[in-house]
Order: sequence, then C-alpha cells, then structure tokens
Amino acid sequence: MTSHAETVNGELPHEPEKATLEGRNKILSFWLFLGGEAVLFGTLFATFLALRNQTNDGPTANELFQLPMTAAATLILLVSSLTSVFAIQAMHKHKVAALRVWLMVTVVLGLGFLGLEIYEFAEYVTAEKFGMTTSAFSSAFYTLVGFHGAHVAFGVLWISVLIGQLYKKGLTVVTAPKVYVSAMYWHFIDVVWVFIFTVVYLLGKVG
Amino acid sequence: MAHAHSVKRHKGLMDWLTTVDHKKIGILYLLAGGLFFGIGGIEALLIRLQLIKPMNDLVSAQTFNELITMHGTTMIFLGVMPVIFALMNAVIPLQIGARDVAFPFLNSLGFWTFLFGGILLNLSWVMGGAPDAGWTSYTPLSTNTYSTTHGVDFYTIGLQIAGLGTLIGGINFLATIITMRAPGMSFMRMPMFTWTAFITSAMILFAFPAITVGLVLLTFDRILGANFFEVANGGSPVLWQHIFWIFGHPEVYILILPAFGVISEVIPTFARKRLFGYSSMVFATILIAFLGFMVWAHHMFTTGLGPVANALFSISTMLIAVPTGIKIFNWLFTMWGGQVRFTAANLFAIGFIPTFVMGGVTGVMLASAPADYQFHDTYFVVAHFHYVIVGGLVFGLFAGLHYWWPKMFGRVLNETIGKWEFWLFAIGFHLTFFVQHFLGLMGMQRRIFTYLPNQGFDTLNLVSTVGAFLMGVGVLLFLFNTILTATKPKGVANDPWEDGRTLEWTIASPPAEYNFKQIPLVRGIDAYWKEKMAGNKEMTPAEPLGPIHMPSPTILPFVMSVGIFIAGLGMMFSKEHFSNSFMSLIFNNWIVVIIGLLITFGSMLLRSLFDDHGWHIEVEELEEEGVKA
Amino acid sequence: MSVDQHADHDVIKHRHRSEGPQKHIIVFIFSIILTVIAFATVAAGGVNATFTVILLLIMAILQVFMQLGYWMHLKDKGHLMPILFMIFGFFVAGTAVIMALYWVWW
Amino acid sequence: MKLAISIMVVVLLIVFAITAYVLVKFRRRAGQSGVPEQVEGNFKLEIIWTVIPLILVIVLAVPTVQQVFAFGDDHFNDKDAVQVKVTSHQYWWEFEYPQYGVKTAQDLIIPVKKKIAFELKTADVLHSFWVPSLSGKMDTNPDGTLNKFSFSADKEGVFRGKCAELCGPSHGFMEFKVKSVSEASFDKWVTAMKAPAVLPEDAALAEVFKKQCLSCHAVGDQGGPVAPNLTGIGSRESVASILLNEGQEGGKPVKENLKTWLDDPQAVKPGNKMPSPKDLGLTDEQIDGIADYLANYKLNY
Repeated sequence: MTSHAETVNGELPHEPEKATLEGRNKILSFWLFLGGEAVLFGTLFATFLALRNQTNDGPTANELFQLPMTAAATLILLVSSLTSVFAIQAMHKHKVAALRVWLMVTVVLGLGFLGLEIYEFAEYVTAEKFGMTTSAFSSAFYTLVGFHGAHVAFGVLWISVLIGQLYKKGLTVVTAPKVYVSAMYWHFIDVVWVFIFTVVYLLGKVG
Repeated sequence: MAHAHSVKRHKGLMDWLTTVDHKKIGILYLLAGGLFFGIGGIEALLIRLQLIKPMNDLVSAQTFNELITMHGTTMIFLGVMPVIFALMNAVIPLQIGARDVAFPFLNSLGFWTFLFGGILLNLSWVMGGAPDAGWTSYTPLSTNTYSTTHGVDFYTIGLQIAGLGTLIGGINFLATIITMRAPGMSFMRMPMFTWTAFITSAMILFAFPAITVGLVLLTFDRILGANFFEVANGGSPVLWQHIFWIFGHPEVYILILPAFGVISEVIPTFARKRLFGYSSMVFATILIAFLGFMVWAHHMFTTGLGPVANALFSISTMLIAVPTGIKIFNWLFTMWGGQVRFTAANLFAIGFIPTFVMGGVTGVMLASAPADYQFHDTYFVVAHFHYVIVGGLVFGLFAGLHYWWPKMFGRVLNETIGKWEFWLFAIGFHLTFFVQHFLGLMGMQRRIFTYLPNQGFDTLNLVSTVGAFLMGVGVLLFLFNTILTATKPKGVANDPWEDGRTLEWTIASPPAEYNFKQIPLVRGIDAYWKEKMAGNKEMTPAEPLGPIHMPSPTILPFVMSVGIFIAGLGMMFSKEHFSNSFMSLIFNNWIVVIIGLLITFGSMLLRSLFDDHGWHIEVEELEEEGVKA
Repeated sequence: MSVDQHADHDVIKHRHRSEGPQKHIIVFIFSIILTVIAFATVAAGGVNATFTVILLLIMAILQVFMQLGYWMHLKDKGHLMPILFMIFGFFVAGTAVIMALYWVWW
Repeated sequence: MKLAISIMVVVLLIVFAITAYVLVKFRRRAGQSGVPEQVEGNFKLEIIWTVIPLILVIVLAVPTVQQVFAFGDDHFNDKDAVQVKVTSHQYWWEFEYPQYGVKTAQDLIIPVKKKIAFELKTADVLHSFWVPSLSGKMDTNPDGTLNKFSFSADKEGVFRGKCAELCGPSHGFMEFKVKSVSEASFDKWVTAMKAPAVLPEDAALAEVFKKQCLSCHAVGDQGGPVAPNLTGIGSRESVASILLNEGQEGGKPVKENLKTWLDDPQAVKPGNKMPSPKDLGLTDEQIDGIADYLANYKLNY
C-alpha cells in the first residue's frame, strides 16, 4: 500500500482520485453501485416496454412525442457529458480553475435539460391531458423518464456542492475522488438517456 | 499525518448509536435480527395454533392473512437477513485480514436504515392493520381496491427502506472483499464463507434494485393513483409477479449461500481436514448465483406463460441441482477420513446436510412444470421452502452462531445446552414440516386460514403444530444459553476450537478495535492452519508496527435513517383524511416527507462538507496492549 | 502503480499531460453522428419498421459502448471488476426486458 | 412424476447412507491427536458427482418438456370438447357453457369421460382454479392474459375444487364441486337449466325475492349476473361452497344450511360481498320462506 507515501510528500499525484485507498474504494464501489443502477433502470425499461401499448384511450406515444424537443434534450445531455470529461482532464492536470469552470458548465447544461423536461411534462399534462393516472402507459412513461430526471436533478445538486468544496478545500486527495465519481455518475445518466431517447421516444414514434 | 486527532469516544448507548466498528455493528445486526426473528416466530406459532384443528376460530380470517404476510416478510427480510449480516460483519474483515470494512460509515448507515425499515413495517400492527396480501403481495389483491388499510403501504415503504439498507451493506462487503484482503490472499485463497458472502453481496446488488422498482410502482399505484397494476386502466398483474420473482428467486439464494459458507467453515474445522474440492465449491457457488437469476418464472408455472417459458424455466431450475449436488458431496468427503467432533456447531452443520438435501429433492420435483401444476401453492411448497430456508439457512445460522460466538463475545456457548437446542430444534423441525409434504399432496392449499373437516388434514396439522412448539422450545433454549453465557467471565483463547484454520482465529476473542496489530501475510489457503502446520504460533506480519488509522464514530447514519423513516411515514399517510387539521396540514401537503428528506440529505451534506480525518492508535498504545495481553 | 513509474515521475507526468482532449472529442463526434442517424431515420419515416428498430438499437448500443469505454475509462487497465459487474448488471436488465417483451401478455 | 419421485428417493438414500457411514466411521476418538491427511480434492470423484446428476437432470427434463407442451395444447375449439368459461369472483365460481347457453355457479356439472376445455378469467383479484383429484391448477387472470386448459373425469362422482391463490380473507373457503355425471344426465341438466325460472309460490315473497335477491342473483332467465346463479340451488352439493349438504360427509339438510347462510353471511364466509338479508330489511319469516323456496328449487337430472 503506497497510498500514504504519496499523500505525505505534499505533491498531488497525476490521478489524485486514485491516490488513496479510500479514493480507489470509492470509485470501485461506485462502479458496483452503477451495476445495481443498471438493473434498476433495466426493470423500469422492462415495465415501460410491457405497458407501452396500454394507453387506455389516452394519448399514444406517437401522438405525444415531438422529436425536435427530444433531440434538443439529447444534445444538451451529450454535450454536458463531454464537458464533464473535460473537467476530469483538467483535474488530472491539476488545473482547479478550469475544473470548476467545466463543472459549472455541466451543471448549467444539466439545469437546461431539466428545464426542457419539466416544460415537456407540463405540456403533456395540461395540453394533452396525459397525467400519471391517465393510463398504464402514462404511469410507466412518467416513472421511467421521471426517475431519470430525478437522477439528473440529484446530479446537479451533487456537482454544485462539489464546486463549492473545490473553492473551499481546493483539489486534494479527498475531493478528487468525489469529483471523479460524480463525473462517472453523470456519464451514466447520459448512457441511460441514450436508451431512453431510443426506446421511449424514437421507438415510440416508430410504433 | 503522524499527529493524532483527538476523538470523542462515546460511552454506553451513544457508543452503540455512533459506532462504525464492524464488530459492534455485527452485534447490532444480531440483536435486531433476534428481535425480528422472535416476532416472526410468534407469528408462526399463532399460525400453527390457528391450524391445529379444522374450523378453528382462534384468529379471524383477516388477522390470519396479516399473520402469514408478516411472518413471511419478517422472517425473510428482517429475521434471517440481519443475522447473515451479523455473521458477515463479525467475521469477514477478520477472515480477510483487514482492520475494518471498506466503508465503516456506510456499514453503520446500512444497519440503521435496515432497522428503521423493519420497525416501520412492524409498526403496522399498531397503526391500523398489518399488510394482508401475502409476502408476495400479488396485485390486484394488494392494490387500493382490494386492500383498503394502510397495511400494504407499510409493506412497500418499509421494505424499500430496509432494502436500501441491505443494498448499502451489500456494496460495502463487495468493496471490502475486493480491496481489503491481506497481502497474499488471492481470490482463490479466500475462506469459503468470504466467498459466499462475496457472491451473496453481488446478488443483493443485482436483485434488490428490481424489488425496489416493483415496490415503487406499487407505491405509486396506491398513493399517486398510477396504473401499473390497475387492470381497468391497462395495467398488468403478471408484470408484478415477474418483477417480484426476478428479485425473489435470487433472494432465496442470497439467503442460502451464506449458510453454505458457514457449513464450509464449520465442517472442516471439526473434521480437522481441509475443505474437499475448494475450487469446485467456488465454481458451484458462482454457478448457483448465476443460474439463480434465470429461474424466476418457476414460481409462475401456473400463471400461464405458455409451454416455451415453462419448459425453459423447468430445465434451468433443474440444472441448479448439479452445483448443489457438488457442494453436498464435497462436504461429505471433507468429513471422509477426518476426525469429526460433535460440537453443537458441528451438529447443526451436519444436521444441515440431510435436511437440505430433502429440501433440494423436493425442489427438483417442483421444478418440473407439469408436476408443479399439482404442487403449486399447496403445503408441499410450504414444506419445500421451509426445508431449504429453516432446515438449510437457519441450521447454518445456528451453526455459525455457535461457532463464532466466542470470537464475537469472548465466551463459548454452553455445549450441553447447545446439543439440546439442536435435537429439540431438529426434531421439532421435521415434525412440523415433514408432514406438510403429505398435506400438500392431499390437496391442502397454502395460506388458508382454516379448513373443513373430513379431508384427512386434521391429524397431520396437529402433528405439525406440536412440532412447531418443539422448535420454539429449541429457540428459547438458545436464548437462555446466550443469557447464561453472558454471565460467565470473558476471556477464551484466540482459537477456542483448537482447530481453527482461518485468520479470525489468530487474534484475540473478541478482537481489539483495530483487529490486527499488524496485517498478516497470507501464504496459502487456510492461512492459519498452514502456519500451524509449519510449526508457527502466529502469522508472519506483512508490515512493520505503525500507528493505526481509525474512522471516527458518528451519529449521522442514525440521523439519516431517522430522516428516511419520517419521510416514509409522511409518504404513506399523504392521502389520509385526518380529523385533526394540523395533521392534515403537515401530511396532506407533503410537509412531513420534505422534513424527513431534508434531515437525510442534510446529513449527507454534512458528511460531505466536513471530512472525517479519523484518529490514530499510536505504536506505544499498541505495544502496551501487547504487554497486557 | 508500478515501481518504475515512481522512479520516473516527471516523465510519466509529461506523458500524461500530453493526453489531450482529441480522443474524447472524436467519441463525442461519433456519438453525435450515431444520434443523428437514429433521429433522421425516424424523422424520415417510411423505412421498414423492423429494420428501424434494429438500426436504432445498434446505434444506441454502439454509443453506450463508446461512452462506457472511453468517457468512463472502462477500457483502461484495472477495470476488471467494474467490467464484470457492469456486464452482469446489463445481463439482469436484459432478462427483465426479455420478460417484458415476451411473457407479460398472451 | 413417479420417475421423479423414485430418482429423488434414490438420491436421498445415497446421501443418507454416505452421511451415516462418515459419521460413524470418522468420528474423533478419545485421545486421537494426529492430523488427518489434508486432501485437496479428487478430480475423478468430482467429475462423477457432476456428471451423474447432470444425466439425472436430463432424464427428468425430457419427459418434463414433453408434458409441458402436451399440457399447453389448446383444446378449446376441439369438436367434441365441452367448453366451459370459468369466471372467478371473491369468493365464488361462475361457470358458463357457451355451447349450451347455460350459466351456473359453484357446482360444475360435467359429462363423464368427455374433454372439458376451460377458459379461465377473473372478475376481481387473481384466483387459481384447482380440482386436486382431476388435474393441476391454473391461475385465473384478467383480460389479455386468459388461460386455457382441459381435463376430463374418468368416472362419475363429486370432486372437490379449490382456489389456490391467496385472494382475501375467505380464500380458504373458496371451494367448488365438480360433479361428473353420465352424458344423458348432463343433457337433462342442460335442459332443466334452460327451463323458465321457478319463483316462490307466495306472490308477496316472490316480490321480495325479485326485488332484494334478483338484483344481483339470477334464477333461470331472470335476475342479474353480479352474484352466483341460484338456478337449482336445492340440488347442489353445498351452500356457499362450505356448508356441505346432506349426502356428503358431515353434511346437513340444504334448508338448514341456507338458513345459516342467510342469517349472517359474514359469519360463514368473512369478507364476502353478499349484504346481510336482515340489513336489507328482510324479516325472519321472509328469510325462512326464501330458504324453504331455494331448498326445494331442485333440478331433475
């Protein structure tokens, strides 16, 4: 175990997130957690797929979804995933200022995505009379997409807290794993979204 | 870093509420598990009393359904799971030569979340009625339309919270076993119990998210008016069955694998012989876990999935017999040529083998879909799963508790009483459940609150009830044994069974806070035994003596769990009509939920903002203790 | 970290610093292309439905693989456990999806 | 199934025998101190106990798959099959014979030796249709997941049917009877079922019966479909499925059972949907009259 030696000499190693055993444990177990999240979303997708045609005389997927809005949301989330890659690269170069900026951009994009989603849901509920209780399809749709949205919201809050910590504590072997793990989380959200726009929106349009 | 941070060391109750020491958390799990096991046991006895004779009216039909639901749910989620976690906490870090688990904080959080989930579930008894739709809570019986009390809400919310705790615990043990093993302990040198704990934790990780989703969907149906299982609006009751069993079948392997691990530790120790076919045991464990995720629909043969699904799931289920058979024969051949000692622990372990095989063969019989059309939902099934869960897991847990009790508490349980426990419990067990096979074959369905006379059920049910009370006496004896032992002085040897093979037996009983003064170097499978055979009294250390870094105790996990508990209660009653306007205000406007979540997320924020630097045990202190010992 | 990396810290640092954003930008562009293909196929309409479904799924899986591999570093060394656990997670998720498609209604 | 049981018994015997031998032969004797040989494993043995179970599993799997597919065959539209649409309710069974235009409840009358093809459906929660001595069980699901299966009775007689899926407090009381009769009797029964309804002779009582009972129940061509059809209830095997009538072990006279039931339905079958006749304003005399009328409402077949 060389972790102690590296933190003692005062200089931050190249990959500060993996410098300590605690950091490595954090990253490993976050991967494990993501394995569980895959099952969580897998089950939600399964539910959605099972109930996708149970529209109970309410709106169908094809009537509801607007491709341009989904495309915009997709682009926003994809770019935010890239900006969090840049954040990690900045972290590896120990450029704390750049790291903070990229994280902030990520947060802003995340907020943008959330805004779009809330607008979309509000539109469905008011204009299309498509609420949680409308049909089995609507319940499954709101639950799956809403769960993803809640993940985005949590990610936004989390990364914001980390930005604050980077101001207060700087980049250390304690803060670095947190930033790295939050970036993993953010990528995973994007991965889930890839399946959502494919399975829910695009395949919904195909029918 | 050399300088030690001062740390508050709590005493008494505060010590237990704030502890992050895996050994203490293990004891907490044991206490909680014991409590819920007792509650579940009383429910079981009431069930058996009600069924003692035909057309009995000891409890009402509604109460009976609540009893069976709570008995199943409590035993599975709150009774045996925590005892498994108790053993894992008490033993795993010691077996792999670690000072603690990977995440002491999460370990504590997992326990408290689990406990508050369990308490919430059991509060249902005094808060308007327990859940009544069976532990499987099949929809639509469990939806608002047919289950009008809050019972099922307690079930969904309580299990979500308890499940969250279990999931946290699972991830913690995975990380611990992957990264915290002592130098030289490769995966293929890990003790069998550590292996099964590893695989069980992995199964928890993949199975619990599925039930979480299922429970969320049911909660949404019941509280937000969603339509997942509302037939009239397009929902599907079959979907619930699938989701439940995609979790539910792995869950029973989550339960049984640690028992396999315990047996694989106890039998070699008392046969004074290494585990026969270690690699095939590991392989069989992994195979069972893997297959465990592909057999769920064998609980649904009569749902009507069609011949293709039924054939597929029949075959995949039968295949599980193969790795299980490997294990049985490996245990038998571990004893072959050994010197078997009949301690209480070993009695339970040996008793496990034939009992579990009986549960196994009925399992293969049930695996055949055409036969299952007859067996399904009868007492034959009840007998089968009690043979594997009680005859398998609970025997295993008793073996493990007797075996590791000295390591956990520094006192050996009374052997004579221990043997009485075994014989009473084993005989009671077979009396209770063996006859249930025949009840099932004669046409007695499960979950019926009473039955008409003249069906040939009467005598067998009476025998079954008598057996259940015998089991109860066995359990009470165990309780008495633990209390009796607690009055005796501490201070057994490091290796009280004298034939210990693994690392936990190289250190004091109970171990010091930091477990290992110096992390040991592992030179082979059964690390301690290897050193013994080489004539060494102790392990070779893998590091020089140095200050030991310890995590600080913290109350935050407890507070976080209280927050989740409050939010859960708030969620459950959010649509309730209160006569009291203040109650309506805070519940119907989700204020209680928000307060609960604020407490939880606030604690999380605190944890993130204020780094835990921990504290150090200095070399001088270590050496002092060394002298004392 | 191996011993020689410590011995030659500066060189290593330098080598790492030279790892620029290009790789990730390429992944990004790929992702965009895959996404555009998917959206365009659906927007254009008129394409055989089965073909569309298969195409969309391939696009999605490719994109996910790239992001997991490069952005989340799964293709880097020392990720055996994460890979194993992710594969099994996706496997269980996949069985759930198969269940939903074939065994819920009949 | 016999094959399965015999294989399993053999497996059990082998394991028990080895266990017993090991425990007797290799117990630690007093003063024994040496360390036994530490055997790592035995490749040959391990292969043997992997391969033999595998072969046994295959031996079991082949007939299982055959039977699964045989069971899965749909006989509903077979020419000579008697179709029965089963609808389960909390806590009673409705049987409809679409080929004959007949609906009944609780007693399933079937012609002996003929294939009876069922379509199973539930009106509320899940139930499971099971006649233990005739065939396996099948769940009754809502629309979209209806099940079909078939069986036939080899001999005439009365068979007990049960609900095998937890469906509420009276799950244990949700029984029914299968009455297998000769083909001639079956035809007679169908004719009798289609005869016009017989109402109470007393006009006032008939009025009460029509108003209070037939709003949910039906007799012959009159009444509603919500509750069990009462046509010929006097010749059924039981009242409310668990009050057994004369002729069965422990049975009581029909009228007595009907009175017990009408007196307080909840006491007989907790949680059932029938309102108490007394709450509906029926007097004891009226209840007695209706019980008398129903007890004598018999079908001749």
